[in-house]
Amino acid sequence: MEPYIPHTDQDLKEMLETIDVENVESLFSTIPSEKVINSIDLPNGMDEFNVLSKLRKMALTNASADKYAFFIGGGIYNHVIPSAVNQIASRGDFYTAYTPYQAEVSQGTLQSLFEFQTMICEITGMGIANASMYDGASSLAEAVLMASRYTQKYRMLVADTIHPEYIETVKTYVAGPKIEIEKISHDSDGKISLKDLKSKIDDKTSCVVVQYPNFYGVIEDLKSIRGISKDVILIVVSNPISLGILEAPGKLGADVVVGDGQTLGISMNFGGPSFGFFAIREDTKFVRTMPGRIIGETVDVDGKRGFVMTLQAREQHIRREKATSNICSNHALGTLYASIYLSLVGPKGLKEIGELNISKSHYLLKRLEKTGHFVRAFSGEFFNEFVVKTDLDISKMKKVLFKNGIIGPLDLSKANDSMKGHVLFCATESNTSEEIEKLISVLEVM
Amino acid sequence: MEPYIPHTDQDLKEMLETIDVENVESLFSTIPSEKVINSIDLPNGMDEFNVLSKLRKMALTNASADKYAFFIGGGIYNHVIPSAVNQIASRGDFYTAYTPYQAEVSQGTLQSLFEFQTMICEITGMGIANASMYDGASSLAEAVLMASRYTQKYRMLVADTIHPEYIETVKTYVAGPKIEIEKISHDSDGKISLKDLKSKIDDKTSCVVVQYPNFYGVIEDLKSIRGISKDVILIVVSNPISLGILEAPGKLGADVVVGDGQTLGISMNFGGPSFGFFAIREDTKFVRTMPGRIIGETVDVDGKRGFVMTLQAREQHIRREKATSNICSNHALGTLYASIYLSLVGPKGLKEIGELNISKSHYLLKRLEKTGHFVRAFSGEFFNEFVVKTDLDISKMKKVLFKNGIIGPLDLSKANDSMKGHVLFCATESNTSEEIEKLISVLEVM
Amino acid sequence: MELIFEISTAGRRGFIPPKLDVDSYNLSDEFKRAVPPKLPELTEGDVVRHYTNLSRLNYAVDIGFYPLGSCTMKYNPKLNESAAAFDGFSKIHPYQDENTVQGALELMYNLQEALKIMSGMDAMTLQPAAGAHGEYTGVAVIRAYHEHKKDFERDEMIIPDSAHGTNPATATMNGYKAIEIKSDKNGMVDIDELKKIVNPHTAGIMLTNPNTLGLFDENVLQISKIIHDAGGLLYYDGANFNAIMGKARPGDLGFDVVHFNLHKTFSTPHGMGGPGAGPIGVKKFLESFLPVPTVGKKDEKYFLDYSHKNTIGRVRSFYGNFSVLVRAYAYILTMGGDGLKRASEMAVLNANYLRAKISKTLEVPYDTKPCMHEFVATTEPLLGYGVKALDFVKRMLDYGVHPPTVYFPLIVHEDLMIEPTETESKMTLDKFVEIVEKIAKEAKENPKLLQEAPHITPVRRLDDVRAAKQLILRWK
Amino acid sequence: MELIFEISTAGRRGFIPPKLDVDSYNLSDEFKRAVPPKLPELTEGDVVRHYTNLSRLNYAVDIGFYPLGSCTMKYNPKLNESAAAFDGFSKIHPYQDENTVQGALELMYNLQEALKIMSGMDAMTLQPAAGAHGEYTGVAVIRAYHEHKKDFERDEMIIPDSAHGTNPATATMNGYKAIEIKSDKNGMVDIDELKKIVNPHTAGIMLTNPNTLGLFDENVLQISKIIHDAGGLLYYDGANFNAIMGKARPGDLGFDVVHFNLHKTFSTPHGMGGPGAGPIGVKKFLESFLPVPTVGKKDEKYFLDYSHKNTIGRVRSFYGNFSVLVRAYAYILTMGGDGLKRASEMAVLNANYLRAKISKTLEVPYDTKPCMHEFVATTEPLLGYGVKALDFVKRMLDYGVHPPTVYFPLIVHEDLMIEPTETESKMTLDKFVEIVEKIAKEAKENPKLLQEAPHITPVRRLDDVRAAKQLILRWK
Ligand SMILES: Cc1ncc(COP(=O)(O)O)c(C=O)c1O
Ligand SMILES: Cc1ncc(COP(=O)(O)O)c(C=O)c1O
Repeated sequence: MEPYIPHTDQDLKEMLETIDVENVESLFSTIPSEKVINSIDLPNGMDEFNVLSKLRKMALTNASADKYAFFIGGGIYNHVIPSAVNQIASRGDFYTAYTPYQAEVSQGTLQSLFEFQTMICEITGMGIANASMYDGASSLAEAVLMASRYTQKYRMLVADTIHPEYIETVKTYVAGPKIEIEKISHDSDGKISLKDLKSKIDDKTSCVVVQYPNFYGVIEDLKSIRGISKDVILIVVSNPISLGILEAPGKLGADVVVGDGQTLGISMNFGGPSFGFFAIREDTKFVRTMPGRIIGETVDVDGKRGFVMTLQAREQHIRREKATSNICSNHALGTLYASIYLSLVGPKGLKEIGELNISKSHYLLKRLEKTGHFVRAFSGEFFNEFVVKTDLDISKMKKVLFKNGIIGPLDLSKANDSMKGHVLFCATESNTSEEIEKLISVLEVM
Repeated sequence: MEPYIPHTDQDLKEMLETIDVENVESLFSTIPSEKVINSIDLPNGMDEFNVLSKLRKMALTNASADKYAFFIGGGIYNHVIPSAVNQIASRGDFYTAYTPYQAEVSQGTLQSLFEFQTMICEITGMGIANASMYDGASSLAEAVLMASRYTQKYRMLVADTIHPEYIETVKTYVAGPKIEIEKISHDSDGKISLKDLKSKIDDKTSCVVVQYPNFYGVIEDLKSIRGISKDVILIVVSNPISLGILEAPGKLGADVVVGDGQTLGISMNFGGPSFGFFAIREDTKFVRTMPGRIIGETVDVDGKRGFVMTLQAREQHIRREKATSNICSNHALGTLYASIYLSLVGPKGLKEIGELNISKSHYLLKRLEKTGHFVRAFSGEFFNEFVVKTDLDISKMKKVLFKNGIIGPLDLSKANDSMKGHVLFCATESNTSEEIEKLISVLEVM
Repeated sequence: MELIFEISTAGRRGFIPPKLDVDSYNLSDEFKRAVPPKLPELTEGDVVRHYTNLSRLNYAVDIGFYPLGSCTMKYNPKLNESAAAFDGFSKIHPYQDENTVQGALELMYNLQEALKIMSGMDAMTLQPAAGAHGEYTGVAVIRAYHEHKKDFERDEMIIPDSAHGTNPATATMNGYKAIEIKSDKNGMVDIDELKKIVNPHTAGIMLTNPNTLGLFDENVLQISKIIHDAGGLLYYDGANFNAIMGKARPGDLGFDVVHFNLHKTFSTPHGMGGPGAGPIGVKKFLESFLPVPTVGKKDEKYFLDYSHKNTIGRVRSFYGNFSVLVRAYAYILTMGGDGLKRASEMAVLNANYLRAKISKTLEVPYDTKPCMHEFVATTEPLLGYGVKALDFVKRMLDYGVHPPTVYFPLIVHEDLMIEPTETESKMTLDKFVEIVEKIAKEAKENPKLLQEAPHITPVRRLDDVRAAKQLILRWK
Repeated sequence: MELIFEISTAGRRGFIPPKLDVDSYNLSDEFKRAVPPKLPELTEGDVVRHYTNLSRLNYAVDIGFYPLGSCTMKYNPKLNESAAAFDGFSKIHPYQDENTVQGALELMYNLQEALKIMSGMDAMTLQPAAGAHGEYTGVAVIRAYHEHKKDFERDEMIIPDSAHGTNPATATMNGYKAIEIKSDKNGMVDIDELKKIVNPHTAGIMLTNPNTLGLFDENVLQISKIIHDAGGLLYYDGANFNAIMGKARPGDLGFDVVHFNLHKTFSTPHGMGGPGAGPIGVKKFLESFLPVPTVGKKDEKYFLDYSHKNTIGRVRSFYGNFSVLVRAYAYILTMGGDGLKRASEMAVLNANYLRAKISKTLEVPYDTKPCMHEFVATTEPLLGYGVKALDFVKRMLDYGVHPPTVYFPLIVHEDLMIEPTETESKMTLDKFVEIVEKIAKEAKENPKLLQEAPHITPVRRLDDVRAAKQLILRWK
């Protein structure tokens, strides 16, 4: 404890004198005395060496990607992260700053967020982006609330090809404002049923939500979906790293694009933190219903360019119960990782990484099919993950793979009865051909 | 390669046009054409992911202190390093700067070096310190050259209890200026023989060199040594981390104190880099014969305090063949680690760490003796390492210990016939009692 | 500084992905992106320089004193960063089998337990990603509880006028009407008012205690009784938990739901505005409503517990901001029970010391009793010199300290909300007082100096109005 | 900024060592330190702030253009830092058994091999800790060689007047007389002079090629012949190796000993002035004189080779600056043979481009032939305006770039020695040219602006004379 608390006995004495109290305890006199406690029932403090030893031991019991090959996705992915990303983002000047309330001494934060907003607009093909939300799922939930706020309609349609945890999150969020939620089924190609969608859209519908690529890895046909859902808000959940090769949702008619930014240079971190991104079409009315911080360009008194938080009248600290969201701290640091990542890889790198992912996953599928144990579940085109049906005992298979240094695939059978015997495999640019061969060789002898 | 070289084809074209040459090759026309080569016989460049994979594999074949218990010293030690040390020292603002030739934009470097000089003076008890040398051994070599330069005498005495590699280094360095080197033997307590010293000092002697604590861990009696070596320069090699509890050499009469700074917050790094420190008694004539950069305080044109490299007239870039040394780049980054380390631990921490080391090493000795396999070799007081004679087969013992996750001790038998059957054990504050018990339990059954 | 897009040159690269070592797959044109995104094209060196230079424009806890009220800008220990960076924590996937992540689950379990102990609550979820997210989750639990009891008419959430904006916003998001309750002249919830306000529609009250004035609401037990008697529940906004560790537990004070701001109380870095973590704790009778999963332990094995039968569902994907949790847990281990208590004591001591010193220069309302970890001062008397609180704090930037929070809580005019935290030394506080004194003097002698401040920052006073009018939200 | 000692408060702590978990040992008083060292007493937070703020006063490669001639301030890739930080590299002890550090030895072996290939030398040691240390080692090898041949009268080392100061200083440290040889009007070693100077006392020549004017000495083969015929050896100062990778090899040019500056050519960070690494390579006939140990390989096992029978001994402890070697090796892997060649090409292209542009503003001597990786310009004509080279470069600080080297080499008056390196873009060079043009104009129109520069740096022009007179070398 001591290394963080500076008070010496001498300090204490002088300070108490200044306040004119006898002791520190007396400063707590406003707490009802019958409720005052005197200690916390936790062990005493430990020194750094022993804390780190203890934590290192815990960390070492986890099977991590520096030692295992990961063929698992489903929302979090093992991508290659350039060393420069972590090294720059771990500058205390960034990570020990807070929300840039004082713009004049926060231009580092503000400019980087402004650049981030631009990059998100560029990769999604949208006009306006905010400075981040918590994660992909909560971004989606806020997008759905925004759609109802904007349209004043309280019925939404959600593709059942969306990440199940995203749907669960949305369900929680729509309970308060009582938005009705209806699912759209999918066809055998793994894309949502356009027929089902068409039949369910009505004039009470605020929005349609689809994922691109979807939870099963399949690339939805956004153009046709847009064509059907003319007068509703089309919300697209997307994996940004796929957008180096896939057409931008904004170009295909999305009104809102949200998603999780983990794939842009952020470690898997057991699922968090990453950040949610949130982009809308260019529309100055729409933007006023948007949640979250937004950074804008302006000038200082000398006419010099600078950046500030803007449109704050939407936010909780000003609008309180009428705010567009309750979000306060967002996930700004994650956006810094993403900005550095995207600056390093550039348009060409992002494209190449997309190509690597799609090539590796398709090669993996081909090799899996050859083993005779796996059949492709959906015929639709996919990006870096795909569903296969297997005749193997899934949990046994996973155990054997683990013994051979392999983590994955994701077992879908538990989540959903219709998915019995199905697994979701993922391959990214981090999976070498040796890893794939290793995986196949283990499966071949099962 | 590409991520570090910015030239696009367009750049190239424009630049060649500006220079008015056809191609890049023609810029190399001054190299004798018969000697021009066209390629380097090395593999082509690799991407970051594969470079790091390859290097990680190499690193993983090494038995490192995050997985093994280290009971080995002999010049490099496994100490606890506060996290803050690496995290601050790895700021690019520090480590990608160079020698502060432009003081006005290098005050970070200069002030930290000035503070470092102060800290070295404080722990050694000396008056003046420079801004670092390469390592302990080369510092000592330069100290010896300085002694001859100052005294114009060319005979030196060196204790045979000094680290053998330091002696070897000194031997190399005195060959050029033809300084005669003579060894002082040691007594059964592991300290140098005062009798031998007395008998060998003469009026041609420039300096006497001893180590404190010495290579065998034993604490030399500096006061008596000083008493005998009245008119020569007394050079003391010291381990700075011991000086939290041991009397400062400066207080015991040292004229020069040098040593290796690795113990002050620097990883073992397979032996390098660390840095050498170099301190002398307060003496404005002596300082002008000192090697290395020295930082001094001054003011700017507005009277504001600032720091610069000073006394540069001693140095190679000004004095050339008459310089006090050829040293140019020193090991400034190492001094930053040390400065941060010493600022964190403070006087109390340094004392406690000293006490931990001495207690652990004495406890280890006691436990080793109890096994019946080890007998203390020297009776002199020691700090964190000590020599024992063993009846065990040393290389077999080390192999068994390694299998049990233990590295060490240092086998002294190879270096020196008189040291047959002797090993040097070391224990620091990083060795937990569990590690010691583990070590003992393995030895007990041998 | 130039924007990163403005230093881009077509054709440059900052990172080379691995080479393709399997068959190349040719995506059909119908899916292919037509126009590549206009991302910057730079070398690694360009990128490193750009962000390194940007970072040097920032103020941060690592730079200096940051007494931003309500935000608990305490020092963020470096050992926490070391721990979070361990491969075994940072390179694990949320969907790998439980037996391959026992260490991670153990850490989460231990953290849940520690937070339960500190707060006096019975069950805990680590899922929420920030304080406001915790609020959202907690109020959703309250709503689910009432609805579970078929108590559908409760549609009002009582919130003091001193509350943080996230409280009323949270209520709204959960479908509640936010009912504002006035503070009395001592800055406490007005008990008479409260008695009037409660009714069968009352779902609960959201209370911050110590409140945003830095005062501990002495009537908390009475408030608890009034709300509970009316069938409502008590929500504890734990943003100010740094004031009471080892001194009081919300659970003992009658609260049913509490959120923590790990990034405030438990020293995890604020990351330019997040990520945080906002775990919530609840009393036993609310446990079954918690979002899933929480972390359980059985036969020395840790597991993800999806069994909460009345769960509100999820408020996000996966299990929470794990690497933030690692840091908070490292902090708790380092501080220990004794250290955490001392943290609160010294935080409160610092605030009272600073209040005593500053009250000689600025007006400090509500100063009859000790404050807790923060306090509010006002520059209202300086309005006469044409100096607003904003001017006052902008001038602080010239002196190299970060200003306090301004214009919040709303019930004090021209206020500065000052939270020193326990990691600041007397020396730092004394220097801050000197600066405040200097500026107060300047305000009277040379108000222009403040009105035109800051003068020596990387940019000077920025035009907020223009930003909101001529919306430029991206580079083009 | 305050000194760290000035913010210290007795009793504060920034780090708590582990608790003693064995019997405590009581050191007898005779050994005990009487007065504790006056180290600062601070919290971790104080220390972090102090050094973070200090760091922001520094210019660095990560901040901007750093064309410091002769120092090759190229970009230092971050992947190298990642590699050096691997536990398996950073937490190993030099005395652990060889079989427990095979990866480390393999890396060193591979690096030796790569450097041999690039330089055309036959044997390599990685032991020297910097360039000057490499020089020392190399000249010691030369001395040992002559002495081994009982050739004791060779006591002269020839060194061009354009040489870096470390060259003559090295000669002296090795007991040689440094014999200066003039440069001819083209900046080359004056061959006629050389012929006169060589004699039976000649131990060798130390040559930098390209030399410190950035010019490749076209007579190198002739020089080699003259020296070798006289019984001397050729030492190659490889500080400028960045100019010729994949273009020429010192071994082919007649050099017997060569040192590398890994921190220059191979991108390892300069660390505010080191650590560097200065490996040396020698021809076969000198191998037995190398310091011990080098790294050998036998039956797929790597080992420390102590077998050099005429070894000069050691020049330091252990095996060299290992973690610097890791970075250099990572760089070589990343660049590859093709990339290293391209690095030299682009370094030379950049220098020639910059020279062409700058020659429109400043005088550039020796410009009849292409330069290599750097060039020298002079501000001598500005002396008429009262402007010295020093004034000129101090003004650069106001424009946010690091100045070139000044007043070296000694043979050009008022010179700026400019080395852009290959990692800088045309955009950066063009901006630099603009700055030079602006300052040249200012020099004529408003020389005071330069004489009093810098104006906007953390401190302004510092008083060197005072520093050397009123020696204050430590805080008290
Ligand atoms: C009193 C109070 N409640 C809630 C919050 C919201 O916390 P967060 O920003 O983590 O969402 C804050 C944050 O400033 C606060 O001060
Ligand atoms: C030409 C030349 N030789 C030798 C050296 C010395 O190298 P180091 O500073 O690494 O000792 C330098 C360094 O500046 C140099 O430029």
